Amino acid sequence: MLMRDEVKAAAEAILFTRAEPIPLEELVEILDVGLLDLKPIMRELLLQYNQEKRGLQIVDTDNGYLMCTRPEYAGFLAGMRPPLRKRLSGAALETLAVIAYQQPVTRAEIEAVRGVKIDRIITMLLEKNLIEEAGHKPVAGKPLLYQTTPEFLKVFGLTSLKDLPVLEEELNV
Amino acid sequence: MLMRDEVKAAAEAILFTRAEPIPLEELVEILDVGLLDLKPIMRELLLQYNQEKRGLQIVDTDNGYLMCTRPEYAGFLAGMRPPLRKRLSGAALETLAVIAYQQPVTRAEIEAVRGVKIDRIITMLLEKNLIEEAGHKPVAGKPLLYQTTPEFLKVFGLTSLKDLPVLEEELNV
Amino acid sequence: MSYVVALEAFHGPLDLLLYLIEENQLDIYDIPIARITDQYMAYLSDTGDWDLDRLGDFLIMASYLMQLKSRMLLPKSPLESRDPEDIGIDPRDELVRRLLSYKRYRQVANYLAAMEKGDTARVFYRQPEAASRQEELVADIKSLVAAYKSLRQQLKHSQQQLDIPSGDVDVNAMMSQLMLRLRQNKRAGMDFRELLDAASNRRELLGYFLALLELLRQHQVKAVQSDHRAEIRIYLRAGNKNVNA
Repeated sequence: MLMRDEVKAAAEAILFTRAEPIPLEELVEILDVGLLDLKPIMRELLLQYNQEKRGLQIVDTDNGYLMCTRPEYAGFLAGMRPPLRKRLSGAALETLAVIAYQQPVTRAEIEAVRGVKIDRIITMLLEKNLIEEAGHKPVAGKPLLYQTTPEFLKVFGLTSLKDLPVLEEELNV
Repeated sequence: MLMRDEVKAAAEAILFTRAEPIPLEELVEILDVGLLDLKPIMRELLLQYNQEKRGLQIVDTDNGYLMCTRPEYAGFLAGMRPPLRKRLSGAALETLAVIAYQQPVTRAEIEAVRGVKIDRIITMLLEKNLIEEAGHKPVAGKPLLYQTTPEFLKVFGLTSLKDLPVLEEELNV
Repeated sequence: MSYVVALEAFHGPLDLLLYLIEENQLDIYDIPIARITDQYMAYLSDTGDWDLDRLGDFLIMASYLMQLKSRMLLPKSPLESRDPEDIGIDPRDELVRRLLSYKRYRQVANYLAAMEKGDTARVFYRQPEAASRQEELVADIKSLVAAYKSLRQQLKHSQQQLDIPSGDVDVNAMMSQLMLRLRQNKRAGMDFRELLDAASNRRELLGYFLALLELLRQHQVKAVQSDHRAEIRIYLRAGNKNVNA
């Protein structure tokens, strides 16, 4: 059985290593502690990270805890990224935008908005792990549904889908 | 110009983002502060990390500062690494061992130690980015030299080559 | 030998030799070459068909061992002293050195394996953010939102223009409409293009075209083109019984 401080330290190590949000339930499993024991420890760790003036933070996202840098220091970090940076094409960005705001959404629904076939773009977005399959829509033909991934949040610097800006006007077309 | 606390926070964010050791000189450049100003700030950051009982540490390696987990928590982290990585064969590990201790080293020198041809293993290790070419040995035939990569340190949980255990006995037969 | 381990299990000839030495609890500094050579050869002859590349490495060691064995059998030259300081001339020295060196690295390999698995205390680096460091995706939320907004705008416009008609297109009604328009300017007739402009969607377009073909077939109208690049003009046919109706 781990001491309270050890649990906190181990949780910190786990959050550091993992570049994606990690659900509380998974932490419970890895650390082999009770959920009720872990919750206050995590609260303490979060406070510790988020009170002080430091370069890192721990965010409690929909998908779990995520250790990441504070936005204030983005400027320094952008400069040291590896040189081979790829931008998404306009077509890919549009497709991703539709998926982000309308998820889960079928290929046909995206094509209806964009007015073009998007087979290749869907494949590319799946390969880049920006979107993933999200089951089948219960309509004729049972088309596949797509949704964005945690990787999508990471690439766009969001901590959760709630961070997506609310559109000025929800269009009622 | 950044405040002292901001420099420290930014350095922390940089160490976090960079999954490899980062030299002091590079930090100086990214943060745009003087070397003499940065040194005590880094010392403070290291103290802060390394005094407290926590899951992370900052190590001052030959190649620069490295933020990594504390060895005590290896048990929790071993299980949650990406499953994609295939375990290295015994033959591959032996080859890596020779390269790690004798680098830079030629293929023939490794073959002499292991007593087997290693063409395929060298190719595989190069592909996995565990070793890299390190110029040519200035002898007849100018054979290629090989050395380990930062990825090698990462995979085996070493902060620098100095972490490799000292070989039991230096042989004088 | 009590049991045999397949040759494939060994990483190379030195691995096999070390195994034989350990199995027989031999002193690595005083290897009975004749015995070890025989055992080594037995392993090789037990081996079925496998990778010739690898077998080659084992055969090289076999010939080395045979040579060593024959050298051991030769009587010592009288010049050789029995002084223990001179053990450096033992023909086995080279083999011992290689075995010990290899053994060290085999131990390191085991250490590395344990480190990789996380069985020993080790540090962990942070996982790289992107799947591959070589190709990092950069994007910002502003461009994503902008893309979505402009799409919605486009959609709004295009939906206004391309409202899909609910009912079927009535070709008969279109024939009547066409006749009406042609009667209104019977001398001048009308351009084929004007006809197309009247359509507000593809189905209507098709309807007008079918209506025109039908009217042509019924000889109610005629289509005239002065040359192949000129506009096609459509006129009411003279003598059409409805002309002056």
